[in-house]
Amino acid sequence: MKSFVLRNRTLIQSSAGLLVIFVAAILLSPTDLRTDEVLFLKADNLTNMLRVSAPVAIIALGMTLVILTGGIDLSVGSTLAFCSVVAALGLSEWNLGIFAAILLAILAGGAVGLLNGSLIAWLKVQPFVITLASMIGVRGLTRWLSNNQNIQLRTAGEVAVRFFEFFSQKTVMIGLFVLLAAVFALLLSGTVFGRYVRALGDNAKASVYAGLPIKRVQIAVYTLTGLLAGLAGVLTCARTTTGNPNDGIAAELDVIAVVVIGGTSLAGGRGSIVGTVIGALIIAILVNILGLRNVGANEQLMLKAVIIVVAVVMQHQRTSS
Amino acid sequence: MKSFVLRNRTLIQSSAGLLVIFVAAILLSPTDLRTDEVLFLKADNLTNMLRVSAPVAIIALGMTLVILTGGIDLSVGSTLAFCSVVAALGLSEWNLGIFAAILLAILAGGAVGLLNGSLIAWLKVQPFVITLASMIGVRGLTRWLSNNQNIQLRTAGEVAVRFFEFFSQKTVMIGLFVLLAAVFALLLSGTVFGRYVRALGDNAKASVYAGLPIKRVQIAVYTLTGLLAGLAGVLTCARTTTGNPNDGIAAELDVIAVVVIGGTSLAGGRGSIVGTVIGALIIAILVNILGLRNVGANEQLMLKAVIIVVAVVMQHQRTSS
Amino acid sequence: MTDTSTTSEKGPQPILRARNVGKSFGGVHALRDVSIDVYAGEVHAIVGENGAGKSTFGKILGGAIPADSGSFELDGRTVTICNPIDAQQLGITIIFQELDLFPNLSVAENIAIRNLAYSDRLLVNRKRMAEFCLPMLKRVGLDVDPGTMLGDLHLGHQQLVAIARALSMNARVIVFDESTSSLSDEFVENLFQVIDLLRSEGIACIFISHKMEELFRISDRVTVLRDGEYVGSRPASELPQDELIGMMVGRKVSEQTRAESHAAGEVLFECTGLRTRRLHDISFTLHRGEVMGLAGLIGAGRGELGKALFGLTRIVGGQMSLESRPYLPRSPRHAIELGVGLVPRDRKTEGLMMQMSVRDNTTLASLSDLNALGLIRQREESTVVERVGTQTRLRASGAHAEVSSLSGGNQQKVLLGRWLLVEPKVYFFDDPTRGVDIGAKHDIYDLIEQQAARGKGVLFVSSELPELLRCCDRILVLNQGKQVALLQSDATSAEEILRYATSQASQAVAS
Amino acid sequence: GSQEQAATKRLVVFSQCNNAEPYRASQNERFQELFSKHPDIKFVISDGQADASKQISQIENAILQKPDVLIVAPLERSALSGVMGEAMAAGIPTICLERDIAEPNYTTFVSCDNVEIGRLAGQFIVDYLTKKNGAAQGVFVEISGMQGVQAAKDRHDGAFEVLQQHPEIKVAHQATGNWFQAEAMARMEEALSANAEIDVVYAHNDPMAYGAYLAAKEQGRHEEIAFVGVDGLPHEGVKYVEDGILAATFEYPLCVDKAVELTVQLLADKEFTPEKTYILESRSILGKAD
Ligand SMILES: Nc1ncnc2c1ncn2[C@@H]1O[C@H](COP(=O)(O)OP(=O)(O)OP(=O)(O)O)[C@@H](O)[C@H]1O
Ligand SMILES: Nc1ncnc2c1ncn2[C@@H]1O[C@H](COP(=O)(O)OP(=O)(O)OP(=O)(O)O)[C@@H](O)[C@H]1O
Ligand SMILES: [Mg+2]
Ligand SMILES: [Mg+2]
Repeated sequence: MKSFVLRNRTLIQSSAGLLVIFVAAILLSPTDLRTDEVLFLKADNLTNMLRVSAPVAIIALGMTLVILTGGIDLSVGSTLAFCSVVAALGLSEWNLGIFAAILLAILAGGAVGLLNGSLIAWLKVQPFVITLASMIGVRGLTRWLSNNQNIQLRTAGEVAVRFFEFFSQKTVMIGLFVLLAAVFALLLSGTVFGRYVRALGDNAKASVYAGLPIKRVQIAVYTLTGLLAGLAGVLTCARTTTGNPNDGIAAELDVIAVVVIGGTSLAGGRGSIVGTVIGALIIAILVNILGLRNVGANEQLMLKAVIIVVAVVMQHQRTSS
Repeated sequence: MKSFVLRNRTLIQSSAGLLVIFVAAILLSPTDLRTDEVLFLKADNLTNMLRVSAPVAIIALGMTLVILTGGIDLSVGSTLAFCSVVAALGLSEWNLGIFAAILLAILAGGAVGLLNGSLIAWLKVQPFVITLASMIGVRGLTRWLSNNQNIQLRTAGEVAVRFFEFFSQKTVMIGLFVLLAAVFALLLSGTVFGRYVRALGDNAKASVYAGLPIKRVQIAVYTLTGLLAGLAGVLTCARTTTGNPNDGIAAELDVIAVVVIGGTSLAGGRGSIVGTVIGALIIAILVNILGLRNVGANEQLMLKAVIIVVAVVMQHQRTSS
Repeated sequence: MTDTSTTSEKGPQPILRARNVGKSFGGVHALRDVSIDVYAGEVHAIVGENGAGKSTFGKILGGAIPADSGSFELDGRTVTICNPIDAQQLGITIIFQELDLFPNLSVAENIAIRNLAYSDRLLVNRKRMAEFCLPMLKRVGLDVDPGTMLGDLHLGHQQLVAIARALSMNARVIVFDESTSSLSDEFVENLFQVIDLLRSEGIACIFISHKMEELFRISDRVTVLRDGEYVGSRPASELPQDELIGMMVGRKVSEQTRAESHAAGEVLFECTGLRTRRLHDISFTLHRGEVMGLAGLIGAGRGELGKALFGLTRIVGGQMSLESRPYLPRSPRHAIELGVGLVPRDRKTEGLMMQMSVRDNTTLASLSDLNALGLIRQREESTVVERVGTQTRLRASGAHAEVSSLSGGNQQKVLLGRWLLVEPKVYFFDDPTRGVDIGAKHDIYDLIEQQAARGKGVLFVSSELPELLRCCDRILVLNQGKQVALLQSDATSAEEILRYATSQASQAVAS
Repeated sequence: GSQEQAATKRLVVFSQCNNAEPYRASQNERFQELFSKHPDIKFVISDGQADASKQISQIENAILQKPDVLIVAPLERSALSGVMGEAMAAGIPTICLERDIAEPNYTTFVSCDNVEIGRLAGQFIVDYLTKKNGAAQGVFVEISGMQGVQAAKDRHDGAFEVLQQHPEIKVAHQATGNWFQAEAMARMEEALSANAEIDVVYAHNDPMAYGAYLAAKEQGRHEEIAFVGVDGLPHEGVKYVEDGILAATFEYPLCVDKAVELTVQLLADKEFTPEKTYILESRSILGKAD
């Protein structure tokens, strides 16, 4: 028992952090003037909150693996936009069926990830640089592809309507995230691949000496992240009924913040999917309560900065003590 | 001689890369239809090019030190905007003199850097996280301070006019960069402080055992970078005669790209100021020639991505061979 | 901070007294109530099994970690050591088991860096820095340009730089934590001359090592630790080796002689005219069950040979074959698939994932055996890890313990365990007993013999010649990348090997 | 007393798509100024931070609070249609501000039209060139807003609809300033290097037009070039025109006054049905020369 506590200290304290912020949100929440209900706790509000954070949270699952290998992926925001535009074009201009359009969009994300991973693995260039370049390049590609326009689905026919009506449902968006979180948690903790991911981030050179398939692991984590960014793009497209080439600008930073607040070290080797889920919830609650209290946008930014630091400091004192 | 070549291999090959891109720019440059002059080589164009890239290049000098210590500073874009707005407000609303306004603005940048450095040194939180938070928070602060408006200097009286006329001169902007590059090169290669910077990035643990003043070094590099971002903000303000709270969005990535293309390793410990100057020139020429040829904005982004990768791969094969 | 205490009645005053020092990590007591006196001008050896607490004691002295309890007196005054700077200002310096140097700085900068810290100068004067370093380099017998990047030096040479740096600190107490473990004999001898010099200058040297001959050669007094407790201190001259080992281990370890040979007639591995950038014309055959030693000075190319066999360096010429099939590894992964395993020398950088558990590290290279549709068969994994742990006599708080919390020797055992599970046909052990205690050394010898008995071929690199003579059937001597001798180990001697290893004869051919 | 007042206070929520732009900030300011004259109205602004999903979710949150009137400045045509439909279905009178949405899910739409503004600018440029060069001919430079933003595309399309009818007008340089003055200056410098003669610069907002002016002024070429901007905020574009920096700018109306007027009417009279659309004309702000 004691060793369980010790081993899972990071997680237990992360959960404690989540609990604190949850309680704080309840206390700070405005109440419905008429019914006296706590607005934050209303089912509608909670599910709205989860749905709006789903795309970033989904990408964060893959980013956790990337960061665990000691890498980083700055291209996810651009990839999200790219896949959102591909999905929208597929439905509205290329006349693909729902399934084909989604598949194409997600595969497009996977292709960006595959390219990132391959360049990182084969050229041995720092992931920051490769994914910075693809962040820039994919944004250009996306704008070029969309002809600098928002691709509208609302007026694009029945197939498109069925697509966005289905995928923008709360159960679908939240359900997909829950499902993927479970899959990735298993992937990381129960599989050979997961072990390799951690090993690579812990000691890259020793991984070579241990004969691990390093290139394949690297390619896999970036490709997975690309696929997830693609899915996030599809969901965003459905949710907004639009393929917007400027979607997801700076989303990579939100994603990384979620992962880091969840206790994963940017140095690689240390972290967990559960932590990332907790990180996503912390950020989601934070944004939601600031919105409910109608804090000004600029003040929100300042508060967000403070809370990120506080959350990570709490994380840190844990690991160092 | 041979050892000189070996020791300075990175630089020699960086310079070769610069030469290649310089020659390519000449070949690709449009010519003046009447005089047959190569537009790229016209003195006006070259100095324009240098001036445009001065703010990013100036910040890159500090960022080089930060990255050499194994850190990173994501807040420089926000700090640039912050200081630009402070300078503009100082001149147009707080009725400060030129000197006081500039000083205040640069010190404001230094204060952001000091805060970054202190938090990193004392809380021992990863620089990525602290500076991500301050990137967000300072942007909020800047917008709040400016009330989301562009602060105009044009109509702010004679003092303001003298300010921007002086500081937007090519000689001043380029001269400041050259001067600072020399100072920082000396700082890095000739001073005890410079040794500490390298040592810290090379082996942080050993730096502790060697009794190096690690906290002070960390605080110093971030403060210096903040001061430079402040100066860049002042120059941007003078150049545009406006304090724009949305200036410098994503500038941190440009700055980091310059440093990395200049051969400095994001892992810390390896790199040089001369490299950064070369990196800044490579990017400047690239942007300039794409502009002169009037390549479409989206195509520019795609090309930029490719060239960043190519430049860094050339860098890399060097260091690994 | 200072507090004069009464002078003791008789004998010379100890320069440093540690009183009742205690330290625990979580539940593990690394040190309990340890009191040691160290005198000026003595070489004081601290010995004990892996995990006995030697490094912990050294780190506390050097200020790298704080003690939980106990006190220190320097020249009879009570002092506190809270951090490395305290220690240095008191004149205590430690040369760490894990090097704490700066690979991207020059040799001169590495040596002078602490002095830079104390200088109030702003600018660095390269010339003065070189002048400052050269005498120190000379004292440790290292002949390199002070402007060389440290990372370009061999590990053994880096060790000497660390010592040179300690010397430059004008230390009065220097702790050598297994400084000789990465040095070949000539450098060890060199170091001992340096230590002799220090001793004559009245400097106290605390010398931590697992190598018995060295201990008796250099130390004046020996203190034994066992399981974090003080066992006793004795003058080295009055302590027979058997008794010392008994004190360390708490049991008798029979110093076995030459192991039985298992070499069979069948050729397992063959190497003809192998050339790489640094190896020239290496040819040998390794038979099933044969243990072949690789001897040579630092930089002779033994490690390079391992890299060549393991797909880590480009092969320029020659052929290799394994079980009569051509063998040309593209990468370690490929080498393992073909049946060659390499236990790297530097466990910290090349071997272990320090933040991962004993379990994860042990099975890392053989996960394919535990793989069920991508998932790891957890129960089987636990069994396997337990079995290997017993086999290597690993001492750890459990399979979930983080490897970074193990003592150096036990880390080495985890690494060995990993490779025992891989079961290659040919093993390349690069200095597997480095930093391993005397009991564990014999365990490793036994493990190697067991592998040979099972028909494996073993290549065994060591810088300790007695070890090679004890374990190997034949010994291949390398000198500056060339093969200079292939000796039958029962028909040769340490002197002969050394003669080949140091001969300059081959130099003419080299260049 | 005060509690009763609080209970009877009417709630008006304004969902702004992005606060961090001068135009939007001016809208917010004007709203607050006008509503402050109505102490019985609690007026709340929420910020979509230029992210359609965020704006949707903020409107969803607003619906939970059942405001008496909802005003939306939608970020995207298609994205906000659905959620505004939900607001309507919840019985909340909804005013769509300034940008059209894909379906008429609003009580009333106070509109202004970027394509039309582009046309006005295009026509101004044609007239200017005709006057200057005797015919519709000359060298034209465009500095556009951020690629992929609808406003940039509309302002481009409108202008080119007109310009393309005059093939003698040579489009010499098209660059992107991303709405930023500093970037516009850099791009203008390149345009100046590459083109010895320029007659007109059309920028998609006033700061970029001003940036282009500064770049030209430094090379002493600002006299020969006419600078045309868009937005016409009082302390920005309007001033630039007054000071002779810009030849013209075209007001992008804030739409706020009309929206407040309609809100007050809706609150006062449950029976009031506003018209479906109010189109606010863009004002051309022209320099003295014209
Ligand atoms: N950071 C740590 N966390 C937890 N336990 C530790 C830590 N450092 C050392 N220990 C434990 O303290 C004990 C003493 O370790 P120490 O490194 O001092 O042994 P040692 O005598 O130097 O052994 P070796 O000969 O193998 O180097 C060991 O049981 C080790 O597992
Ligand atoms: N003669 C040399 N030329 C170039 N590099 C060398 C030389 N000797 C040692 N090194 C460096 O030291 C590192 C240590 O390598 P390694 O252990 O493989 O050396 P080695 O020659 O095999 O010595 P040993 O026989 O002691 O194992 C090498 O990778 C290389 O960087
Ligand atoms: Mg030890
Ligand atoms: Mg070797």
